[in-house]
Amino acid sequence: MALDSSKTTDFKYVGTRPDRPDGLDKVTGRAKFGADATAPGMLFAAIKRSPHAHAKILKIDASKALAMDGVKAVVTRADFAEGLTGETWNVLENVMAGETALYDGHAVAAVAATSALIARDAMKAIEVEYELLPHVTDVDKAMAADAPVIRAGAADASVPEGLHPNVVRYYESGHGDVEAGFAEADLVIEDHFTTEATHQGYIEPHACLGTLGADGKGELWCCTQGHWNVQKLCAAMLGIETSQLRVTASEIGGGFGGKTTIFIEPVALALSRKANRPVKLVMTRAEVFRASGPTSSTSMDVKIGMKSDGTITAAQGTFRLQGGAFPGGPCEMTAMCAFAPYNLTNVHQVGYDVMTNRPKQAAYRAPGSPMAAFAVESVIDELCNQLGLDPFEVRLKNASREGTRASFGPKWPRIGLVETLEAARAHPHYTAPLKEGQGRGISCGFWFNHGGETSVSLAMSEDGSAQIMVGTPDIGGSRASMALMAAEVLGIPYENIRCTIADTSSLGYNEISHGSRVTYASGLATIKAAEAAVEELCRRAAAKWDIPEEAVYWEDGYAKPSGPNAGDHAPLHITELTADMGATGGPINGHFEATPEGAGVSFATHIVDAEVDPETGATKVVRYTVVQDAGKAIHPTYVEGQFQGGAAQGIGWALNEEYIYGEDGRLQNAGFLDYRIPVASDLPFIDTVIVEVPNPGHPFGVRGVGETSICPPLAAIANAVSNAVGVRMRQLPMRPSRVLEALESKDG
Amino acid sequence: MVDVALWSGLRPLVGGQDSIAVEGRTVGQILDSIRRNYPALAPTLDAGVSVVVDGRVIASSLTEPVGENSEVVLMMRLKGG
Amino acid sequence: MSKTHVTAKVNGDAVEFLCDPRETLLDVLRDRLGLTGAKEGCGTGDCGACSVTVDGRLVCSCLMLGVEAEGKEIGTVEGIADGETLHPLQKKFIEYAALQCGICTPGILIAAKSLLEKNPDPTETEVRYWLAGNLCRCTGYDKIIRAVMDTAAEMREAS
Amino acid sequence: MQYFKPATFEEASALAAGAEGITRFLAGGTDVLVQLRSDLVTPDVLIDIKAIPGTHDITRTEDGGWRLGVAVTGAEMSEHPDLGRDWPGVVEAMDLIGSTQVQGRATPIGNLCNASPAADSVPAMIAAGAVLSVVGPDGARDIPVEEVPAGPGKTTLKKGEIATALTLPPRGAQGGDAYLRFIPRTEMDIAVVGCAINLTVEGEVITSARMALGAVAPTAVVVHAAADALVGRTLDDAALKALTDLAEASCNPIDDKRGTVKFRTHTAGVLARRVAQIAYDRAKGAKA
Repeated sequence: MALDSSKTTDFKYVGTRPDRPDGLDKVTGRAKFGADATAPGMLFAAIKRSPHAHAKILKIDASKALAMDGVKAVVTRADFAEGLTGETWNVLENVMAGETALYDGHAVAAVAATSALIARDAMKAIEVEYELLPHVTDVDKAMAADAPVIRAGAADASVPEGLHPNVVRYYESGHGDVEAGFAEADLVIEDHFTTEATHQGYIEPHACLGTLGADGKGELWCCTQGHWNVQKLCAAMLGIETSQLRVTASEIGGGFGGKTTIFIEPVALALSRKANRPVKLVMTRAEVFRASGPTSSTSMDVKIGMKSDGTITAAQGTFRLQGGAFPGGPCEMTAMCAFAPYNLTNVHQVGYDVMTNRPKQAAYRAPGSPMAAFAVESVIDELCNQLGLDPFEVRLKNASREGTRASFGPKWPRIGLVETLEAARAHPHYTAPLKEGQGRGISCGFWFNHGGETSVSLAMSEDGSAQIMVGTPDIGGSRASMALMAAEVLGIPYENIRCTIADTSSLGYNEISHGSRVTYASGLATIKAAEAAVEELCRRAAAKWDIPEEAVYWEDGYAKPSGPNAGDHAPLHITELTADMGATGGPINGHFEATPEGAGVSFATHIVDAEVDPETGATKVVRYTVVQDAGKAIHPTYVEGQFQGGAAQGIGWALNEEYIYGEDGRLQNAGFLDYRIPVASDLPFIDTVIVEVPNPGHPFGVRGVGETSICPPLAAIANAVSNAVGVRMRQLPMRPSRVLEALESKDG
Repeated sequence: MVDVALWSGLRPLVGGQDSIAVEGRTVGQILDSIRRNYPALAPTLDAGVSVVVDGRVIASSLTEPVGENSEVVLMMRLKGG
Repeated sequence: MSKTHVTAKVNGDAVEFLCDPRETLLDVLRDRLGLTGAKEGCGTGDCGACSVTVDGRLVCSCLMLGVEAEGKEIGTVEGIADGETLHPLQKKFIEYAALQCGICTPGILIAAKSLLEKNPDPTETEVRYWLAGNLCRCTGYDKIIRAVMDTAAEMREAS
Repeated sequence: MQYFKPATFEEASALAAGAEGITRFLAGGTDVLVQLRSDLVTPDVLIDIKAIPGTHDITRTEDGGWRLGVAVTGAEMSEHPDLGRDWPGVVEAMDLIGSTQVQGRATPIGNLCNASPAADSVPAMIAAGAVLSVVGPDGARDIPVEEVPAGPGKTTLKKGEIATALTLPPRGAQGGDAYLRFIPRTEMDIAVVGCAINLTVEGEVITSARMALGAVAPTAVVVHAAADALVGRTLDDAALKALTDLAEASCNPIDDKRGTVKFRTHTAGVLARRVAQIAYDRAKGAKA
């Protein structure tokens, strides 16, 4: 009997807003995050980092550190596996420098001691001799002919000949004939845009507690978005078997992509192996900024042609991303997302991934997409202004729809862009009057979303309650969403289900919580696992009634007989089937393992009002509305939370956040004082509208929602500010001095 | 034979064609055919690609079926935050 | 290096500990007293995740030395519920989904409680400025502000 | 690092005078602990002065001014029922520093002795004519606030000297002060530029004026010429223009991560206008 609970309407539990299962722990301080774990005999570690942007490591002398009371071990690159290749080598090289320190903050050695203070003192006592090398931190300068080469031979086969060795990946796509398209246009605008590197800014610094013995068996506790990935990478770097390392994901204090990779975990394990004691390693905030993974900075050129009726005739974009001292700047994502909202006959996009002497970039919420939207939606806004066209009409006229060809190649399946545009246009925000000094901006945004390897296991208890083990760390309330979906299938109350994030020894492989995949993929797996349990429950009922399995169906927590062979039996409640399950065939479980490939893309449209102080150039966001397609909102409150959080991060990116490097190649603002994320008094309430265009690839229609919300804000705010001051803002962040200069350029 | 559309960065590697015709009933078979018949594309496949089949982005599954008339587009592998 | 003996009260309970003068109150709470509710987000007073009260005054425990706690009454998130009865703010934060990852939540609860004790009827602006030193990266603050405002309203009605 | 908690200023001064290496006094600790944590300054001797009697007191002086103990915090100043009526600019300047949490610990005297060019309370104290009292091996002395900072991170206090209190003069009738700063966010930033003005008026006419700027030079700048520009006049457009020019001309800032020379100079002028208007309105009787 194949059970299929697919539906997109008439839900009992899905779409309600129950309390989250981790709520009580989190409001009482009991929830255990990365730095909250201890172990008997635990040591504390500290990492020695390069103060130089680019330097050959001549000598590391740890003798003074090792001579200190309480110091138990020092590790350098020599304590890690050799012979790694590809991205695993890149990650190790980033975790602990080999021959060369590649950026300010690059780890060169680490020490473990009996207290955090001793570890810090010992770290300072490690002496490193460097030979300084020329450095470059700017993306355009790193591509110039005279730029120092970060690492020769790092470029892959995609890079055309003749480019600087710092250009390590290249992407180009498109269709039609853009030159012919531009020739048809009534107005063509081409502009240059830049954005600065920003950091995910999670409030919890990276933290872990590792134990590894000479027998090659280890335990690791850490805050991560994906502990199977941590397991795989750490095992490789320490030369142990993957399965011998059990990794447990702590509660995670924010990730936003930044905790999809590793920075300190192998170091704690290497120290532990050497000292034969558990080792705790916690980054300071300055280390988080200097040596974890911010997003790329960009340099972009976008050219769009439009007819006077608003039809886009051609679009072309060149996107240069600096990804730090390693390949990986998501230039192809930037290029693919750039024109995704529009149905274009002629489109061409090019991406360059460029290395610089900066920390290895990591994913940040829809990696690469927000910057592209900033450039593209700014040009569209300018075209609308100059042609006197309504920005919604133009976007609707050119919008991607089911069956139109995406800018990156394939035809679109069912998508919800038009629905978000229409809902945004109908929102009272769009027609509310603006005050003097205020401007309004809108923008669309797009993100792909992702499926990925997923395992979920569900176990019934004798009392009819259920436990679900999922392997995707809960970064936005997903335990509640999983429990809601399981409740829907099992027909038991949400409160009767406990969802746990299983460790790597308790469940099969799970890809990282990234790509907005959790509610989609773990949700799908949870539904399938629950369906498997329901099938078994029906089988047990059939056996009790002595009727064929096919004659039993499941409804609202009851097995019920149906069909001609069913006979007349009173429905059996789930508790009646689980109570004696040990005697009727054994424990009742369900599980599901797959790589679901039906992640639906998500589009959003944002509206923002910004107010600019004409004397100082200071910008305040005074009203903000997010409209986004969620496919199906499993827990609408948490969907709203994702919308609001993404918008807030986008506001920071647009206005005040940036990595500031000095001429010496050192990061100048490695703290929350001068890396200015929005504070409570900076923001208005953020209004949300959930649009639901079901994703055919998910049983309940879910689309990932976590990332798309950060795609439109940069452009929407830039458009609002540009409209407020009457000058196009082409550089982010729009710090006050930049806005003031724009105002002066207008007056002068 | 299935037509597989290439992103334009790949076209120089296959003599300027914007798509290539290969055998295969699944994503895996198609990728194998590409690897066999167009070795210049192998490093790209190794670096990671997604295959879009009739608008569905197949990120990693090799067993996804591909029909004779399916629209198949190669795409660089997606990353997420 | 010699350590200093310190006697204090934490959430009403007498505690004593030895600490190095360089250790912060936050280090002491977390590493010596096992109270890990207060979090270290920055160590420099910029994020508020380590907020506690000292003799009723809201402070960052990362900006106070452990030795300075001598004779003081410290209040942490572990002490704001009354047995199994949650503080109204704790209830509202769960109800409003005023937390996502939850790392900033202990500090925000302590700060918000301190606000409502001083000002039972704050405006939205007052709540936002009072909490400006408590960074949250997940929520955009929207649901946090609403939860605090609604708690204030409910506590006013109840009193 | 050695930690001491003396019971008297004399004891504190003797400790400091006899100490080797780096000595720091600990009041609110909001700078000392950040510097310790960031490995900028690790004192060898740390002298906690909060146990000394009277250090938390805010008291009226005999002549009607105010005396603030060395450990008085921003929060205690903001909560005081009368201090802010006399010196709203000083209280607001202090209140702008850091978060609510920081206000619970940070002190204006610490802000002064930390000697950051961008210290918010310092221009306000200068404009108000505040005086710092210190004791040291050579006895007690009073120093006008503007003479305390000697450069970024440096003061004119001698080895063994310790601040004991801050005195604000009597407000007097028809006076008002104000302070504004520019920051990129609404809270939690270091001033890009700060400006304080303290005025007295008779009717509409300004009878005295003191202005100070922060974050535009190595130490807070006293704009002495502000008195020439304003005294004897009403705060009309010409006066505001003169003040703007004066403020801009008084700047000697640097380009750094928080602001450019150009932006700081321009914004000093903008703030001067805005602050003057608030101080003027207050002097004429508007409530703070």
